[in-house]
Amino acid sequence: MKLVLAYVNPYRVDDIVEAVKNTEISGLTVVEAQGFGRQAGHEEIYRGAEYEVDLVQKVRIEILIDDIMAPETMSMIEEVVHTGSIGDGKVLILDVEDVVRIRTGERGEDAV
Amino acid sequence: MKLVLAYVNPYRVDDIVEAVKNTEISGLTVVEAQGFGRQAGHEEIYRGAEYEVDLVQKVRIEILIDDIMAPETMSMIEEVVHTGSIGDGKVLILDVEDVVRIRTGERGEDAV
Amino acid sequence: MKLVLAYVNPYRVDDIVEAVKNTEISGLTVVEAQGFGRQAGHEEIYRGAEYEVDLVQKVRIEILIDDIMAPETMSMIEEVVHTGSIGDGKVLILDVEDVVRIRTGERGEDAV
Amino acid sequence: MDSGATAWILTSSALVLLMTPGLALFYGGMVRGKNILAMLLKNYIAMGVITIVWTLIGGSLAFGHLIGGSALEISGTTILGNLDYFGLRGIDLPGTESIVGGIPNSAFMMFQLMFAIITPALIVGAVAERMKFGAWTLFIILWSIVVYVPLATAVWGGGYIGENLGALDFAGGLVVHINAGVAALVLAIMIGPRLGYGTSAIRPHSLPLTLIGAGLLWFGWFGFNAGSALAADQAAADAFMATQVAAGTAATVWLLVEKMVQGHATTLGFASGAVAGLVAITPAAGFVDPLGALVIGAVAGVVCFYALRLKAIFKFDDSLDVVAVHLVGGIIGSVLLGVLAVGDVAGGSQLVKQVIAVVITIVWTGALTAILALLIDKCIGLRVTEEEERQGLDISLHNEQGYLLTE
Amino acid sequence: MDSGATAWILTSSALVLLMTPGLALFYGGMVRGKNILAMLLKNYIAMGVITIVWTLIGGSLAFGHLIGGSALEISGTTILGNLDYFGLRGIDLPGTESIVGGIPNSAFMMFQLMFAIITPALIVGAVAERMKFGAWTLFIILWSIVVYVPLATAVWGGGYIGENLGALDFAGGLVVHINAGVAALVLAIMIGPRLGYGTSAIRPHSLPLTLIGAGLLWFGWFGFNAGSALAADQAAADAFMATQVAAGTAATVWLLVEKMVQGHATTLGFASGAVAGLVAITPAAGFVDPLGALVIGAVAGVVCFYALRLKAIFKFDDSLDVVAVHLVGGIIGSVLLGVLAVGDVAGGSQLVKQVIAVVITIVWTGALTAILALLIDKCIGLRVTEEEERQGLDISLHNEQGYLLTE
Amino acid sequence: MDSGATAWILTSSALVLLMTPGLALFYGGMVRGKNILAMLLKNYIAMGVITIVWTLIGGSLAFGHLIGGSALEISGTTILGNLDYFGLRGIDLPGTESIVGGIPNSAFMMFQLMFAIITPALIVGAVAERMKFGAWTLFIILWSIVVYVPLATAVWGGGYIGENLGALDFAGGLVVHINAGVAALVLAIMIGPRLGYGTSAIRPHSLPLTLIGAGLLWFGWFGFNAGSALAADQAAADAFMATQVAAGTAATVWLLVEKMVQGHATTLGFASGAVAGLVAITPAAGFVDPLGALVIGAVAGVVCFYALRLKAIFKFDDSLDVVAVHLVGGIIGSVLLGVLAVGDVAGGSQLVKQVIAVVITIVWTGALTAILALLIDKCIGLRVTEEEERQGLDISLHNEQGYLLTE
Ligand SMILES: Nc1ncnc2c1ncn2[C@@H]1O[C@H](COP(=O)(O)OP(=O)(O)O)[C@@H](O)[C@H]1O
Ligand SMILES: Nc1ncnc2c1ncn2[C@@H]1O[C@H](COP(=O)(O)OP(=O)(O)O)[C@@H](O)[C@H]1O
Ligand SMILES: Nc1ncnc2c1ncn2[C@@H]1O[C@H](COP(=O)(O)OP(=O)(O)O)[C@@H](O)[C@H]1O
Repeated sequence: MKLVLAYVNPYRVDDIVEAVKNTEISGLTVVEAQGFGRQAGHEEIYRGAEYEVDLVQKVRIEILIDDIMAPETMSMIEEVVHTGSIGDGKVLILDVEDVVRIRTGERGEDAV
Repeated sequence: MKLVLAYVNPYRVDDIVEAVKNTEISGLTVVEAQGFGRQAGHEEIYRGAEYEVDLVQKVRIEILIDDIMAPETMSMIEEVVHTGSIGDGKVLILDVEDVVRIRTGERGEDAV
Repeated sequence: MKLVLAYVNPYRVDDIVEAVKNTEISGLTVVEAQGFGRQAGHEEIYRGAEYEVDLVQKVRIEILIDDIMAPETMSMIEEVVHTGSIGDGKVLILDVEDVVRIRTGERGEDAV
Repeated sequence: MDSGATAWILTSSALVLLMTPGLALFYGGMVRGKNILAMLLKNYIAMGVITIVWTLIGGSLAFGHLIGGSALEISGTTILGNLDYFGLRGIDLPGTESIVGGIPNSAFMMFQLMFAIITPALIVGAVAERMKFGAWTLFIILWSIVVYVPLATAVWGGGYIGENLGALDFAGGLVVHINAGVAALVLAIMIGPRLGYGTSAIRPHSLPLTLIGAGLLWFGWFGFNAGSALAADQAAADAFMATQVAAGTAATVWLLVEKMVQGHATTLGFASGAVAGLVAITPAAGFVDPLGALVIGAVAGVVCFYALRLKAIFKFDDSLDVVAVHLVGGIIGSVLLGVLAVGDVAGGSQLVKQVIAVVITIVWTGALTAILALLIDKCIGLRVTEEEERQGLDISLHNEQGYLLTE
Repeated sequence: MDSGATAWILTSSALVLLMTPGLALFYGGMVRGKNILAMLLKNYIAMGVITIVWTLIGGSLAFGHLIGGSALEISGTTILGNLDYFGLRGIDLPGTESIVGGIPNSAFMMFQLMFAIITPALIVGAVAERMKFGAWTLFIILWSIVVYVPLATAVWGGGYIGENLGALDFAGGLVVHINAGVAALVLAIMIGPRLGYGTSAIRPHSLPLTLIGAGLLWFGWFGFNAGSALAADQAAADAFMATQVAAGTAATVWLLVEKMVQGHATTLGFASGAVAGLVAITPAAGFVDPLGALVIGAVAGVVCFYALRLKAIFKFDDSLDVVAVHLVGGIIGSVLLGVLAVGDVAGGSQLVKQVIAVVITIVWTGALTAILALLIDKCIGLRVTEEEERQGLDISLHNEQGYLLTE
Repeated sequence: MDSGATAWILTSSALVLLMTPGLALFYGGMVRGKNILAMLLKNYIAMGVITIVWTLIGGSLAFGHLIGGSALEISGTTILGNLDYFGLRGIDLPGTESIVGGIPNSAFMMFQLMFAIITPALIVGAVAERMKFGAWTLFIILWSIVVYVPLATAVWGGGYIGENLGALDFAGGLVVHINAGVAALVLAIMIGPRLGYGTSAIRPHSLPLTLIGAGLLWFGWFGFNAGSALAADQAAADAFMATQVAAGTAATVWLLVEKMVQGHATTLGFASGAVAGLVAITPAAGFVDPLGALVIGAVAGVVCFYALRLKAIFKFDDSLDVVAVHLVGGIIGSVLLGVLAVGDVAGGSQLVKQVIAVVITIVWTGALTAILALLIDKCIGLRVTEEEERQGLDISLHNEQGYLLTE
């Protein structure tokens, strides 16, 4: 099994959930995050004091998926999120050694 | 070393921490998350406008553990959290290549 | 590619971002977290009711990096964050199987 | 000078001022977190610029003729006051007339200023999360001079609606709520729906903020309505009572309908119902007894609830429901008062007068608001770019972030 | 008509109305985030339904006999007013009597309504995070008619406690705080502890909200206490002074004790101490001098702090400490006033009268609240399901979420 | 007794009390989340300890001689009142003199107490996020006796500045704002900058809190300024008007300057500008007409904005800009009133008197604050440890957490 991890802009969450619903992917988990990357930070000025703000609001989306569907899941996210502008984000694939679904006790691919 | 990852309901955090305290597990990290899965989303209506809300409040718990204890850590969480109802969540195991404890500089299994 | 993961104290974020800017690392992602470990929890008393609070505010920092730079990234964080007191935190390295940069479609090492 | 009346009008003026921050929170809680500051500022800014406009010319234009001297008249009907009191200078000097017996003209002018502030602020709910800050500021400055001031004169300054037609508006059903509601409708249509409206879930980011706001609004509304008696007397106490009864009833009724229709009574429903009741009782507060107020509240609770559906039917994105609450609520109160008023003002023809006054207000405001908005849109544009809207107005317009909780 | 007095009572009524939102925030900050809206709404709903109840029958039942006509009497003792003023209609018509010289009856009725609203709202702290919304709403409607109104008549309407016994209650030690505190105790016991109570850490989710609430409560309390003079005179000013002194002293003393006993002075401690002081001075505000107020505040600061332990000792989950703050605080003030009162009311037997009045109130409220709660529990159930409680009442009862910060 | 005046002073006292919670929120939103509670409590504690200090001795020391009996005088100049009214006992008994005709002395004393509370609270912005709680509490107790009370006597109690010099201070430019501003400057320098000041981004954690606070401050300020007329009359209404005009103008002007200089109008800028305007009009509110108020507001909006740079230039960490807003704003108003006052007080020499009064205040407060702070630093230390500062003061000092949103 694989864990597909995506750092994307917050307003993309709805789109991704919508897209996921139309696939066989069983679920996903979203975590609020702040990101720093090529996307230029900006300067915020509070009462005259200037601060270089490098961190931009992002979300981190995690999808657990079986080995076979991992690449297409990656592509699916890529497709949904792509705008071509800096800050679109990244998708990663990690290997998952084992999984259990707590409710049923199913393990491995069955638990995905 | 392994990273045991669990997506569970928020009110389970206390139980898991309590359980972890009674083991040799050295610690854990909790992140707030929102999850989508088999658990039915619900419809929220704000001033007459209906929204399908798919994301449910969850937490993501991470436990770094040595290879040997990984399976029993997984089972421990399974046991503590299991109710048999949809939304109980999932536990994953990822492989960790290296670890360092910042305070001491210890590496690998010693740092867990 | 590797994912370097660090659990550290929140007031370290600025230092790490600053340090990262002076390297070739392309970015990082920060997530708020709460941690439990050797660092003693404390007791909070709300209106006479005492609660053992085990979870301490932490952040979880994630840096995607190519294989070669992973160890030095780990050391960099270690160096920046180290104070020698309990709670300094941990750095982990996970293996990443694939990466895509959504904006450009670049994959693998190019996408880091 | 009646020190009790003066104390009450000063207190009421402060209460009405507080309603604008209250409204800001009420609205602010309903937008997404990335637009909270932009929403707050679009409300607060009214406390800035309208104060200046009113002090320099607005107050004098609206009510200068009541202090002394002549008004702009057309065939005997007062259209607008004069500019003799530019900068509100000398409004209480010996030789001036007292607008309201017993209280200083400056107290009256400040009380009225607070109404002039909150009225444009009410409109902003319709264009939440997408309007430019500069365009908004320019809009309310012009709108308050071109639309608000003449209407205030027409209703409360001895002008056509109040004097010649004889329609009643105790505390601002026409001048404040219908006025703001119509402007909101026009702006919502002209600026278009938010990105993602109708497709993605655009939910309130902090209902506790909204509830704080609703509490402050309810509190401040006693100044709004009972202060409109312009004295601390039986009429003020009665208006206070009507206000409380209508608010409590409308909130309760809204919850009941919500529960029956949608299955759940909600916090936002309570707040919405309360505000709807407060709006509806505003024009009538001084003219109805408690049972009349109860009826008005109950009607507002039901009708405004169903009026939320208008925007889905007619497909405009009145983001925070200014039309359903203020336009519809204002009409309910203005019209029902023709039926429910007790005492002197009760009478068959009053209902007709009220309806005419409502229609005049709708036409007046609708037409002028559309022209103003068109002008501003042509000159500087009403709406932010898509990129700015997606990023959130807090960062894109104001370069600030609402919440930062990492440390 | 005294316009100054009328101004002050209208102002005070508005201030007391604001206390209910203040209380909602005070309580709301102390619950977990998943129950914030449910807590707010259980407070706000009192502004809805109690307004209706009071307008229709409550006001007339409690004080109708003071306006005109007869009361329900038992062997010469006034038990309850009449229903002549159903819908609060005609309470200021020519021919009616003035309840308080100088102010309209409608002002008095609204001032009293605000007390009738906040009293049941106070109770909700005891059943936080687990009571059904419908059951709660039904409970406060019935409780306000069956328990509150007769007590108000007994104390302030020429009834047994105030008139025959001669006990004093300046602004609601008996009627509001002991009354609410006893009801809270009964409900807390009957509904049982929250899931996880005593085992897991159930901590306040937003102390800033609690502190906003405490600020609004303190502010509003000036209306509560100084307004209870029912005039803008020396007595009002003295009650204002006593209120401020007791609140400030109790808050300070609470912090000192906390620091000594637990090692840290806390924000929640300050807020709790302030409210305890405000509660304790309520019955006495018009009868003590500043040093008397200081003593009452200091005693409240210490005793209410230690009273927090009662719930651990007697094992009931009075979630937000209504008993320790309102019941104990109310008793402190009601009894100490027998010792510390200055002027006319000073005298040996007053202490005895006060104690008797406290006992009567406790018995009255305790018994009736238990019966009411039992009835409601049998009919529709008081408590949510375990599943709903775990999920949080915001979603499970109201289908809303308090905070949404992703975007 | 003037019931209208009494109603207004009681209302105003309540309004000024509310300013301290308002200030707490205003400040609280600007600190980091880990210090929110410590910031709130350092404000709220003033409502505790200063109430006690003022009741016991402060009130009598400042104004006892106006009620009856003698003052401490040096060569005919009143320096301080007496202690005849320890515990504020007997201040309204027959035989006492009325400080202000028409209102009870207790009302006057409470109104003044609220000023004595908020003044030290204003200072805390300068030492945000690093001062010990015990040291802070001790500091404000001593400071209020040693610095505040004698200054209040000198300005408002028939002392040197008000009586002999003839300087004007309508509502506290000298006594409140310059006084607090100077103390803030001294403390900021003595306690040193926050860890990470100038290197890492120390940003406001919740601007919505700050905006709620700003709203409450603006609202309460009507009590502050218009209440300072000590009657409900023309003067009160005029002061109300000046207050509103200056606040609105300063907020608007601040935004304009910000937009031009920095490219963005900000929410924090609006709030800051409004407060700057309110500060600047405070000493002048009763002496200028609306256009004068507009000028003062405009000047405050520009000058206070640029005064933010002082701390960068002189390298002190006045964390929440008490110097730029209160010291500079207070000077602007105190001096400009010498130029812009209308009516009786207009005249060439007034400007000189105002400048002298400002200088005296700065020297007085500067010297005594430094001594006090030094003493406390030697005895118990002003500042928390580095470890505590890093961890955040909420947990390290108060063992509480501001926000807990997991469940
Ligand atoms: N090396 C990295 N490690 C972890 N997260 C990263 C890294 N680089 C980028 N990110 C995440 O991806 C987001 C987008 O990256 P950015 O470089 O700004 O744009 P793009 O990916 O479109 O080139 C960042 O805000 C951050 O959250
Ligand atoms: N494929 C997935 N990838 C990532 N997270 C998932 C996935 N499926 C489920 N989850 C997480 O687990 C939670 C519970 O899953 P759900 O399917 O609702 O219940 P259950 O696991 O009991 O069948 C979800 O809310 C989500 O956070
Ligand atoms: N076994 C673990 N699994 C996951 N996270 C851990 C683990 N142990 C520690 N952590 C994280 O690291 C943080 C610091 O750990 P702690 O043991 O308190 O100090 P130190 O690492 O300095 O010995 C914890 O708060 C937690 O977030």
